[in-house]
Amino acid sequence: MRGIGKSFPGVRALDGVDFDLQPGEVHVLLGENGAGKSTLMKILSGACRPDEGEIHLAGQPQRIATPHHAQSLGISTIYQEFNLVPHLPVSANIFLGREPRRAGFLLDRRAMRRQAARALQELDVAIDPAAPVSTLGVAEQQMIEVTKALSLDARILVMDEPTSALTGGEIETLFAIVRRLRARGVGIVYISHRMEEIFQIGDRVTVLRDGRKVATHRLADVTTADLIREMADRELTEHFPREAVEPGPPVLQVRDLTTRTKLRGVSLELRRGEILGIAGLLGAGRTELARAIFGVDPIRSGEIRVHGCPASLRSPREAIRAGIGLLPEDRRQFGLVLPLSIKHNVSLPNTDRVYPRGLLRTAEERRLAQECVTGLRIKTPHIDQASGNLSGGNQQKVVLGKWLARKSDIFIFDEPTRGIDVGAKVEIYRLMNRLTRDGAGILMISSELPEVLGMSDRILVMREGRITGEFTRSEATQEAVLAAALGTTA
Amino acid sequence: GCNRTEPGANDSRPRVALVVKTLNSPFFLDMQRGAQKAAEQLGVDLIVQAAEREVDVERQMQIVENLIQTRVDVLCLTPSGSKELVPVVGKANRAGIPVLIVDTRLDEAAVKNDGVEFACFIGSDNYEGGRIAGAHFGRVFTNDTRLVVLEGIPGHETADSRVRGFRDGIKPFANLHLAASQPANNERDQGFNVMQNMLQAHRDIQGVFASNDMMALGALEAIRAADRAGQIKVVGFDAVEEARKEIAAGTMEGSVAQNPEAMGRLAIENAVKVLQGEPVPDYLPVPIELVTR
Amino acid sequence: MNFKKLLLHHGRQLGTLAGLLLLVLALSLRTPYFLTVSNLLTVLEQVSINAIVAVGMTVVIITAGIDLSVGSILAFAGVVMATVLQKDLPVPLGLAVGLGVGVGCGLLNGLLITIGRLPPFIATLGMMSIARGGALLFTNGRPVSGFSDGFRALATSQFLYIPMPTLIMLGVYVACHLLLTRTRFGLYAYAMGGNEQATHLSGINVRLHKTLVYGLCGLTSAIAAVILTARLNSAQPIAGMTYELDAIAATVIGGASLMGGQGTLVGTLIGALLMGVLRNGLNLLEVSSFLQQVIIGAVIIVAVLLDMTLKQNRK
Amino acid sequence: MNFKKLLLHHGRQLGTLAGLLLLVLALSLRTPYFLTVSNLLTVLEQVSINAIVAVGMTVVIITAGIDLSVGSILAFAGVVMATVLQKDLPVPLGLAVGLGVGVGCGLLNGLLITIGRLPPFIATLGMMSIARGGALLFTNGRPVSGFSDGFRALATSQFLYIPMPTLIMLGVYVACHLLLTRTRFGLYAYAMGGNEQATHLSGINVRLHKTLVYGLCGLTSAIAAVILTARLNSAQPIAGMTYELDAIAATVIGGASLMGGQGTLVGTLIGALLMGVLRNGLNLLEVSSFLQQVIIGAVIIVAVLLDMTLKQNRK
Ligand SMILES: Nc1ncnc2c1ncn2[C@@H]1O[C@H](COP(=O)(O)OP(=O)(O)OP(=O)(O)O)[C@@H](O)[C@H]1O
Ligand SMILES: Nc1ncnc2c1ncn2[C@@H]1O[C@H](COP(=O)(O)OP(=O)(O)OP(=O)(O)O)[C@@H](O)[C@H]1O
Ligand SMILES: [Mg+2]
Ligand SMILES: [Mg+2]
Repeated sequence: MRGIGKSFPGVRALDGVDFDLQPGEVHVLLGENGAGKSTLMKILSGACRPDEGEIHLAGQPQRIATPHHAQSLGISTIYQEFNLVPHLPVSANIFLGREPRRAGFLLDRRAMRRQAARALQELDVAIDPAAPVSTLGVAEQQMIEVTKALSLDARILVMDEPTSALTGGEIETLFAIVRRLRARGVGIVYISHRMEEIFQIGDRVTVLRDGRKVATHRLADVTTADLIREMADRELTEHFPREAVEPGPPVLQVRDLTTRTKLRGVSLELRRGEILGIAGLLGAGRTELARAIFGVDPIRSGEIRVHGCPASLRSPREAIRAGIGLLPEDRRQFGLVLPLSIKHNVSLPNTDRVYPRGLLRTAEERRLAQECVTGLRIKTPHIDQASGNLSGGNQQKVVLGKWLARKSDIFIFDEPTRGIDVGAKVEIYRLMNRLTRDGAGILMISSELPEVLGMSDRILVMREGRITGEFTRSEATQEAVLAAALGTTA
Repeated sequence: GCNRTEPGANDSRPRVALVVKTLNSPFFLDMQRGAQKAAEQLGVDLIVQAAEREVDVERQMQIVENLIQTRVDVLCLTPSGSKELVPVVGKANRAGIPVLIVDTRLDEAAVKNDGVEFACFIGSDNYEGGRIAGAHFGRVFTNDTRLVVLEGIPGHETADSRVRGFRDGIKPFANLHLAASQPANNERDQGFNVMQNMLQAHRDIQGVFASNDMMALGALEAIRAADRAGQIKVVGFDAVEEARKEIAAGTMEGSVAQNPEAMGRLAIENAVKVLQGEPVPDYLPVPIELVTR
Repeated sequence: MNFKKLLLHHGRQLGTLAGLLLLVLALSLRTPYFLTVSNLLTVLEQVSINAIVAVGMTVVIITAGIDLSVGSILAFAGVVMATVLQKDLPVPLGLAVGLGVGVGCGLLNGLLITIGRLPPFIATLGMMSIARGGALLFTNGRPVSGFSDGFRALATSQFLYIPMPTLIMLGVYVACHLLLTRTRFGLYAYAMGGNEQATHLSGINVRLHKTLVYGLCGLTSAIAAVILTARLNSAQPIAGMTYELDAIAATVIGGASLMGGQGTLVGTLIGALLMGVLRNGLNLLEVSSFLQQVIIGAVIIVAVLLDMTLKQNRK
Repeated sequence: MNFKKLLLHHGRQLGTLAGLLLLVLALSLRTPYFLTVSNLLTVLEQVSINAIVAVGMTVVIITAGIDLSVGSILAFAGVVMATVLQKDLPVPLGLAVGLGVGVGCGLLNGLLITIGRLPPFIATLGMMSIARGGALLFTNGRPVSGFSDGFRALATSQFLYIPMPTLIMLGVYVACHLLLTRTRFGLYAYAMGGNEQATHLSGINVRLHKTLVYGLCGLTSAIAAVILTARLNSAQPIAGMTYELDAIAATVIGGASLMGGQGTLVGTLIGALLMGVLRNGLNLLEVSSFLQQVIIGAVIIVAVLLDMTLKQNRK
């Protein structure tokens, strides 16, 4: 790819970027949120047309007009945002556009299901190929995207943050496959914000900043610090800067919480100034716990106390009134109203401030949004940008901003740093420090073990809807937590 | 029918507008034909406009308002609502455009109340037409007979007065019984369906009155489909071409004819008279009759 | 277990089916004329036109579209076909021309939506007006009537006591049900409706398939035109007004969502039957014309409410 | 720069506005009667009823809903109000009752949709039938006519040469524009339409606000009923048929999406004006009523195509 440029209204997303990929290598694309990584790859996969620049494949110049064209050239892509059809079964999603057929035009659903089952099995994923995608969680959806892209048998495989929704086990499986493909001579573009992964899997790395290419290195020649400096153009030090705060009285107590679906007698206590980490594997029920506390899903039995008083939280509205804020794991489905501007999304849970007596105070609205954009370094031309036009990481920051603007004192963060760049991650961690210092309690659900270990004061481990382990910061180790999550004894 | 002329193409020719209820019904097409013939003979520019749907009173009012803007010389109007169009006739009065009312009367009280004026009324009476149809059944059937009625759009004045006339028409005859009266919205396919349904419930019906010919023709097909052709007498309203054919073939009993062609012709003739300052009668009755074989 | 699966997968339809059965039961108790073979066949015959139009509408709605022009296309295809038939040309030629007109208008809708990027509502609203005007201009506003017995047999003949329109309807349903569930075309219809972006990114020619979907909808409207014309022995330029509402209603009562991605023809057929039975029953009960409208509205609401409640409890 | 921003933010409307201006230009060249003050005021007056109904419709469509019952609610509110007015009760009381009926029907729609979980299409389709039947039953099918001059002044009087219906329309637009852009209610409407789940999770009482949106739509229908009744000096139980289509068309031409989350009242007003100007112009040009339909359809398509192309080029 030579001299690729692309502009969106008000944004120069890419500016003369060169990028090359060799067969049999894993080429990492690195950059802050909104640096233009996804856009570059969308151009390669035909989802987006460049304003300028050219693409050569095996020496031949190519104009990639449509995703179909890209696929026929052997380019397979896992997009950052899911591209699944919710009401269709898993199998149809995997084979959409390449369905096994009988007699030329009849769908062979049985073969489709069989092949899907095989493909899923290869990735060690236990998902029913007949289940509609709409019933699956984020991690499962991510695995389906992976399965879909791998089943294409491509020359070039683009993976845009494939692991942001995955936990340890799946990541290992994925890496094993990536290595196998690399050995077979497939060229792989790998985008991730997890630095440790990059060194684990990558051969070369290209760093983008503000739509421009900064440099390309062999990974063997550089250190994390070098890369971060190139990405962010500034020094970033400590990775998990948790400053412990003396925990105060409990702000949130949950006793024997059981739901109709998954939770079985969950009890926990979150104290003032504390970060309580919740670890667990895909489908352990962590998200459900968050939803149940926040009043989204009905509770069958159990009790929730806020600041020591019994609270009945039957709707998010009541939960918010009680001072709880939820950062959901699926930002596009539950976190943001995509067609609305950043400004309006931030105002949404803060209408008591922005709309006192129901009437808009423009200045307050702009101030709040601006605060959030500046404070979280959201990369956007202005606060009136539709949040759907933001890069993935910046969308996540907007969701965060919604709750920060509200002075909640109980936060439930479900995968708070998913898709967030290293620099911003540290900012979020600092922010969590600040929140706890100011007396908030944070329930942090995360699938990134280092994050859980690094940031939590206490760690709960969930498995199959129950709490299966509790560790203090000092006694928690990667092995012990994993063992509790898997149900084996360490 | 497309009969537009360049506005102002020939300033000496008077411009006469005929606004009917709708042009997608044979009745008003016939009226248009009569008007066009007369217009050619008399050398007037004729503008015919109508709403897409017969019940759209407000749209008809808009059309009249728009024509007032083009300052037509005379306006002939078939009001979709006898009261609702009175205000717009007032607007024409104020613009100094003479108005002739065709086919459907304006409501007398409303006219008096608003103090509007029109040169004359040309037409016949829907109520009377319904009554004639009822009386006809009284003559045809002598023993106990059950009849059904297919009504027009519920709440639409024209159709309602026809049905009212029919009910009053059969009242004097003790042997005539109204078995059912159901709406079929003036449409042929609904006439078919509703007739089919009524045949399920009333196997002994001998007569059908439909408040327009479209429903009557639909009912006729339903009767044929039920193999009851010839056993049930159907009387429609409007005497459109197809109905006349059926009547001539003896398959349909009759249809009330209002002679729309004559209405159209008389409208233009009298419009010209009004323009030339000749006196015209207040009421020009167009004979209403039951067409039978 | 198997029953539970049935409930889960066809849940939406079973609810409406329950509503339909309740209605049938109520009518059977209230009037002796309802539950007779001849009346039920009558209902099936009457329902066929709306049900056929609703087939195309269902497919369009599955793709998250809408087609307001079905009634106008029906009228236009009907009058063109009728005019050809009256020229004493062979019946199949007339049929081909009529169906061709329907497909043509439908494809034009599709092109406006895919190439022109018009919202389906606007494109088909425009077509609704254009095709209606076209039908009126073509015939000068007058119906085209009187056809050969051969043609009319399409509506009047029977096979094993079953009226021909009903048989045609069943044929259309079976064919399109297979199309939707067994072919790529069907899968893509659901996929486009569920997530157009994802479908496009999966390398599917969304424009082509969407255009074809509207073509299919034009086709079913034209098939309905054939039956209507044969049934009334007349093609009217004002035929089919408000048919789009009936067709959309049947589709939505049958469980499709206007947001796309969902819907089945089994559901649509049940929806169309519900409306047909209701209208027939109200005629048989001789309910006053004003009250009929209130009852029709109420029954539609109650039927779908019932359905929603059943669905809710199952969850 | 500032112009670019204007284009970005009001892009959709500017396209349609261009279409409207083109149409006005074409009509001005083709007929001397069009570009006169009196004719333009006539258009503004004629457009007011559809434009007012379209206000409520726009808000409903922004929430990803639809309201098919506007025309029937208009009729029902109209006849009830007319009946009260004829009892020689004070005009404000009559107005209050009429508006109350409209709001009531609208809220009922809302409750069916939020509490009953019915798809908006079904709930309002039912209401369309029920309110129509109700209006017919209430009046026995007859129009209610003849009102005091005080009441009729709502349609016939003028202020600074501007007809009262136009003034009322402008008032409704300004008020509802402010409601949509300056109040919490407005923000929630857009949010619910853009992503209902995310809105719910932001602590917003979606049920309450959605119900209110339908109540507002009932209110604007009732306001339109007041003007229509005063204008015709009669309230008809069959008034307002197919008004829902006109209102939806104005809304969608004005840039709203039936998928929700988008739309502005400025756009809707332009959409309503486009349709009103077109109808007026075709009358002035003395186009035959059949051809009118073809042209109306074509212009709607072309206007939005133009708009889409402009939008596309800007990207
Ligand atoms: N459709 C669009 N409209 C307007 N701006 C866009 C659009 N898509 C992307 N952008 C902008 O282009 C820039 C690059 O976005 P891109 O998605 O490529 O970033 P990224 O490097 O993938 O970031 P992340 O790590 O957060 O995923 C961002 O500023 C984004 O806001
Ligand atoms: N809106 C929803 N509707 C239905 N099911 C949901 C919804 N959100 C989550 N789920 C269910 O919850 C599961 C994922 O959340 P869960 O709490 O079980 O896992 P988790 O521990 O959060 O793991 P992860 O988030 O990594 O998938 C999914 O299997 C899905 O079935
Ligand atoms: Mg990205
Ligand atoms: Mg989770």
